[in-house]
Amino acid sequence: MPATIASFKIDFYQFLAADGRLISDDVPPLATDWEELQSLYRLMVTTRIFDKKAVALQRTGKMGTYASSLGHEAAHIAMGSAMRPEDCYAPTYREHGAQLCRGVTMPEILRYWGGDEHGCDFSGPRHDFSWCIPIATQCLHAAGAALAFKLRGEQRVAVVQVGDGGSSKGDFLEAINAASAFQLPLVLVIINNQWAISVPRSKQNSATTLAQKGIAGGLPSIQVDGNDIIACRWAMETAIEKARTGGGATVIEMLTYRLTDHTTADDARRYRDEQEVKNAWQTEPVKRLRNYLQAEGVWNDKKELALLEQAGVEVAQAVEEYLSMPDPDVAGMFDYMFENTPAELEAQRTQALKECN
Amino acid sequence: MPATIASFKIDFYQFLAADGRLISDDVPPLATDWEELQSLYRLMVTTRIFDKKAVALQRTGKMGTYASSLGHEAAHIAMGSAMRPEDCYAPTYREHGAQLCRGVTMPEILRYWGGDEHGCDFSGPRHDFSWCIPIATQCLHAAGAALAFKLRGEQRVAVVQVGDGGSSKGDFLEAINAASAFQLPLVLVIINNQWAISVPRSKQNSATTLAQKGIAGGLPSIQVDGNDIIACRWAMETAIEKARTGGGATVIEMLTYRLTDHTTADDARRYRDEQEVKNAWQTEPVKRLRNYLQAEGVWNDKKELALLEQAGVEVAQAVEEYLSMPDPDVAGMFDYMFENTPAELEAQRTQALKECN
Amino acid sequence: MTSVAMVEAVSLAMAWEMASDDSVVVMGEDVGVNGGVFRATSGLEARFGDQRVIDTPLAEAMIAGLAVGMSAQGMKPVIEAQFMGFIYPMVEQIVCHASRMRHRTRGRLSCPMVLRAPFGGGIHAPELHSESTEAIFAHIPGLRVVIPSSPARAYGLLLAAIRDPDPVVFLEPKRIYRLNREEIEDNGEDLPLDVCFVLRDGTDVTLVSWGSMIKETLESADLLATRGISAEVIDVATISPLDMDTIIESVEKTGRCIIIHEAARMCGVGAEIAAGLADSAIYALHAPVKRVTGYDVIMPLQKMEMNYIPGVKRILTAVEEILEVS
Amino acid sequence: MTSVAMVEAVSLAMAWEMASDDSVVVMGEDVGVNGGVFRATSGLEARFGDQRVIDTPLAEAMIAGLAVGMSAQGMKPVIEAQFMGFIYPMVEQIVCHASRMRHRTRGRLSCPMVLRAPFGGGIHAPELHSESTEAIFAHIPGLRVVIPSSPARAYGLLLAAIRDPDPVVFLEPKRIYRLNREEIEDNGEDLPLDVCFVLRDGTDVTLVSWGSMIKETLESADLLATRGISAEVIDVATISPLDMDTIIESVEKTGRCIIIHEAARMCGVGAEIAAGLADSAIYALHAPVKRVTGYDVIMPLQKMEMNYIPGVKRILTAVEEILEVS
Ligand SMILES: Cc1ncc(C[n+]2csc(CCOP(=O)(O)OP(=O)(O)O)c2C)c(N)n1
Ligand SMILES: Cc1ncc(C[n+]2csc(CCOP(=O)(O)OP(=O)(O)O)c2C)c(N)n1
Ligand SMILES: [Mg+2]
Ligand SMILES: [Mg+2]
Repeated sequence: MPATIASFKIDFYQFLAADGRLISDDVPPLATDWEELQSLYRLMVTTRIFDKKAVALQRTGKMGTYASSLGHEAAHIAMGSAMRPEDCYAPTYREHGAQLCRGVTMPEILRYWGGDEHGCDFSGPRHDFSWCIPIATQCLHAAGAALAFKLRGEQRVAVVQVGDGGSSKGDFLEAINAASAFQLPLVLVIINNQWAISVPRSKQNSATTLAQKGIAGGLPSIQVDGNDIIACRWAMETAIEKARTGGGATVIEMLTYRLTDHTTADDARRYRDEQEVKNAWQTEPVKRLRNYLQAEGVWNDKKELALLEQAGVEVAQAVEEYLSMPDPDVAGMFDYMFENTPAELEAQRTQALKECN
Repeated sequence: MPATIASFKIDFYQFLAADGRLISDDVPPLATDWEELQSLYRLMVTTRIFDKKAVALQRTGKMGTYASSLGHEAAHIAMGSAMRPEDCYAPTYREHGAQLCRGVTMPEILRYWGGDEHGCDFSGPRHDFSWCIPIATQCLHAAGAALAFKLRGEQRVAVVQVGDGGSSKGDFLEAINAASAFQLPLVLVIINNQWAISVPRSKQNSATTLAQKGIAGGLPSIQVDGNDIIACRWAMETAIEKARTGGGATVIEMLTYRLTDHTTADDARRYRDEQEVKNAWQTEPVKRLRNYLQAEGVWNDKKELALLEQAGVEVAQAVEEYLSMPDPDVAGMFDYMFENTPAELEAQRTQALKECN
Repeated sequence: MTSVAMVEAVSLAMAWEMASDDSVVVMGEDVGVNGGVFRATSGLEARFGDQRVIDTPLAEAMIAGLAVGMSAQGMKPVIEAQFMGFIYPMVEQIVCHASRMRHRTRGRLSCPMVLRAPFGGGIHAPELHSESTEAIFAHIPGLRVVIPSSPARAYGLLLAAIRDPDPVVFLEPKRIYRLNREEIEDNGEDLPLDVCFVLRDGTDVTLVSWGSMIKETLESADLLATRGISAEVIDVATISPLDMDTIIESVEKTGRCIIIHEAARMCGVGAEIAAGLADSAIYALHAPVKRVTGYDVIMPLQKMEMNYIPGVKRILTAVEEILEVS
Repeated sequence: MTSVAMVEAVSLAMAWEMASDDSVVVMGEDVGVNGGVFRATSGLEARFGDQRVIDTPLAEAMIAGLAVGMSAQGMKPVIEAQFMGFIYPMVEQIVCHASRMRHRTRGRLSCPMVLRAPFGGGIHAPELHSESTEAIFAHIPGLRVVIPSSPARAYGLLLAAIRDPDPVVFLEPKRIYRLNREEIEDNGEDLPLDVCFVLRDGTDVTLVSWGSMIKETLESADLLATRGISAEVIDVATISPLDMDTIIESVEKTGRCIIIHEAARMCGVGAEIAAGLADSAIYALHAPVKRVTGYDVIMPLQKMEMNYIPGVKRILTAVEEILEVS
């Protein structure tokens, strides 16, 4: 007769149904904070317009490979908007909306993906990490930031996300373990958009949820509807507050869907069903929030038109600014390698300036 | 109102109390299989005698650094004895008892730890992995072996263990994930002996159990008293049978205690309390089984004396054989690098034979 | 004869060997239905099924560790790192196990596996998608490191790599994946894993290179020819073991050598070649051995990458320099 | 002045810098109460507490990743890989992040961290406890690689490494951790991170080495002196950036050079030095540049390791060879 010595569960949180109606009356205050919700909606729409333009820039040869955030707006905006400036964010390559919330500018984002490191020297919080390309490695940077905050006694929180694919990589699991070992002020978000390039969620593992990976470290772990901004934001706020007040880390799995190709270098038709994508459009986050706000009388077509126009102008200006930015110069290859450039590298720099002119 | 979408629990299994009495009547058949239990007891005692001798050989300069298995006999013998020869075992550096069960000989073990790779060319199943030094990496080898068995349709199982320390490393967690993704015929054992050199279990993370790491992959995961050979063996048999018949992988945490230094290069008095060690001797596995067998009238002092003598002779002969083994030769540095030695390496070999004579 | 680009030659080699050896399996991220992000495994899943062409979870250490385990148990996994920039989580398994399994067990177990990775710059990819760190693997005893520079060599060398009883790191210069097509016979014939290819005979200077830089090296040789300078061009191809004999023989003839590679210079493979000459061809050398390489900096993002990758101009400057001084 | 062994000098340097800079923390497996498996962090936890000297879970990638995160946020972590053989899980974080944080962010963030690891053979340790793979890190742009060979140099170089605003890989040759004691002044004075040390002046041949091999190199120089051969001995110490100028200057004087290191030869750091000479000192060289190194094999277990590590005999043979031919 065994003794049960530990039990766990994964709860799923959703407030807004796919059609934009509230599922029950038991909702967080945000559900009726119309100012805040409108502001989040504006960010989501602006992000989507920016995203579309970025893809177009790539298609017309004006930018490099770009990972669209289409469909992830609720998750990303919830993350970006729930943090304080002094908190620390470790993004990957897709969370443009979250970065816009943080104060990174559109031209900076375009500049980076246009192939110029200067985009990383951004106006978002100067301590935020920049885009992380090697999957899941950012989880440990966030954990390290959280450990630094804890050791210094600062009331700051680190936030990081990883994809469904990335959740398979050891780094993510080591970050969970570190959070558990050091009781870190950290929020680990799994953005489960069902695909890791061509590999479906089901191939990452056969577990019911990805959230349950947090149980490995004994961390509170939940799943939320990642297309429901109210659920995402509520989960983020709760976890961040908990982390800030010494309660340790939380794992949040946000269920969403990648509505387009993995990046502009990908062609998703090769490996996934058009019907699946069509179905996913039925539950996407932007329309859902709009439906809710319109049903509540808070939003209307006029506001929508104004927003689209305003965002359009903003994006257009950003593109213009981006396109008029100077190209990086050869010296930049050398000048940021070390604070004190070694003599041999200095010599290579001189040679390069000669060779590359 | 959240919906609970997944629940998990960790059960703890123990049949033999520390004093050697059965905790309840609900026991597996092994609990009354006197032949088998005596055979396991003999293996445990022999392992302990061998182990003591190995430490002595190191202390007298006749062998290199050696990791004692003192206190782990139930866990190790349960693992080693539950497998079939055609199964595949991936040991680390401490499971001498398990390897003896598998047919690796004492002189081979001594030869390896004496600093001669020839010890790895052992008589245990020729497909078994040899000692693995980089912590947790062996977990993926076992997973790979299990995947090979599955792809070839063979009814074979891979067994691997990791320590409480090693369970923090990404490889272990990736092995759990791989087992989950590929439904592997694999048994992952965590031998939690409370210490990773000087680092106590509590510093690895703050979770209640290490077994719950298996939940990350949705694997059935249990904890057993690792000093109770009946519980360990039952858990191993059940998991191996399940794996063999297509049921996938299991995680088993065996709770035991490292009764001596980490290795002969370590001095545990520097970092842990003598009292803790003393207490641990109260629950150690060999005496526990002996008490049980004696209480049941199956074992007695005469048998014990005979066993001690027989094991002593066996170990003494093994030591003699080990000490008379030829030293490795210089050519061996080169001859096992590639099946087809490249010309340049052949040249280095020639040079070395000249230089090292 | 079929006319193929290098990336297709890579697929053909895998397909051939999978058809003739049941123990060969292809594993990696997106290698299945998607056929790999560069299409290098295109069609393999359709032909051999998802038990032979396996999409793995996203975890490179896991992929490498599984391959070590599988190869030690009699299979021949051909694993892919999607880009060389993501090969680093594999390093522990490759360095601590794949390269030493045979040695450790005195031949009882071995790891006949291939680790393929597209590498190098020039395709306008994001960060960490363009590096060349072959030197890391070349320094590890027990590994073979192979880099093809044409469709035919990719085909023959990859076949040899899969057949080789020891682990091979097979690096594919993605800048020339589709650069030009070559007629090859898809007949399963492999190439040796320990000899350089002399691509062009010459008498005045030896140009040693490999991978994508063979393109600029051959172009340089053409331009030098128009100036009456006869350059011998060697494609190292098998970085490790390194066939120094062929290089030394050439330098004994020409008396001059330029080594060209895309990787950073410091402790790059070019250093090994120059060191080999400093040891074994010192009296034949009429001029300094120059290396034309990437700078010792982080591979820059796309706007700057072609300033990092050595071009024909840099090669010619180096040749002029050593012709002048001597 | 205190008389210390190298491993004690390492502790002293850490203690000094921890006392003068609050942002310095020491992290690793067993670095706390146990003081490290070699006692290199002995006493630090007692003095600075467990918030400054942190025993981590057993996960090297985690340790490196935490250090990247912490250092980017203003701390100065000094992390330990317990043995260099266990450094490989750190490679991804070091190569993909630590070395490039400054470059990537155009100086907005940086990683002033130190990665310490005991390395090399000769202490009868188990498998993977005795390797020397400094070349891997030397090849990575953006890293400094430092290897001390005496207590005083360990003290001064480690202080400099911790103070340096960029990541430093600091490798400690454990064979000489306690070889001999040296009087040092524990005054916080650091040494430059970019110059070689000329340990002995000579005119006939330049012996270049670093780390534990300095021992055999100096012994060889002594023996050569008894035969009337004057050897200059250079301790490279700062492997990257490499101070070729000092080496070239020496070789311009002696005309002959032998490079001695414990690591495997193929693509070892010795190759870079020989290549530098083949480029910049070719006309000064009267003889081939020889490398006396570990063989290109897996570092053998203890019974064979002293046959792998180059000894005085191999060094002398090489010197004789190049004195004869020239
Ligand atoms: C370590 C590493 N391996 C492989 C890649 C190549 N790669 C880029 S994105 C990606 C899929 C990521 O999927 P997921 O984690 O689900 O995130 P998503 O792209 O869906 O947001 C892969 C394999 C990488 N960037 N880093
Ligand atoms: C990757 C790696 N890191 C560090 C070490 C050094 N080391 C050897 S044993 C050990 C502790 C292991 O503890 P645990 O996993 O609990 O196993 P135990 O020794 O207690 O059986 C350490 C840190 C190693 N062998 N491999
Ligand atoms: Mg995804
Ligand atoms: Mg332990």
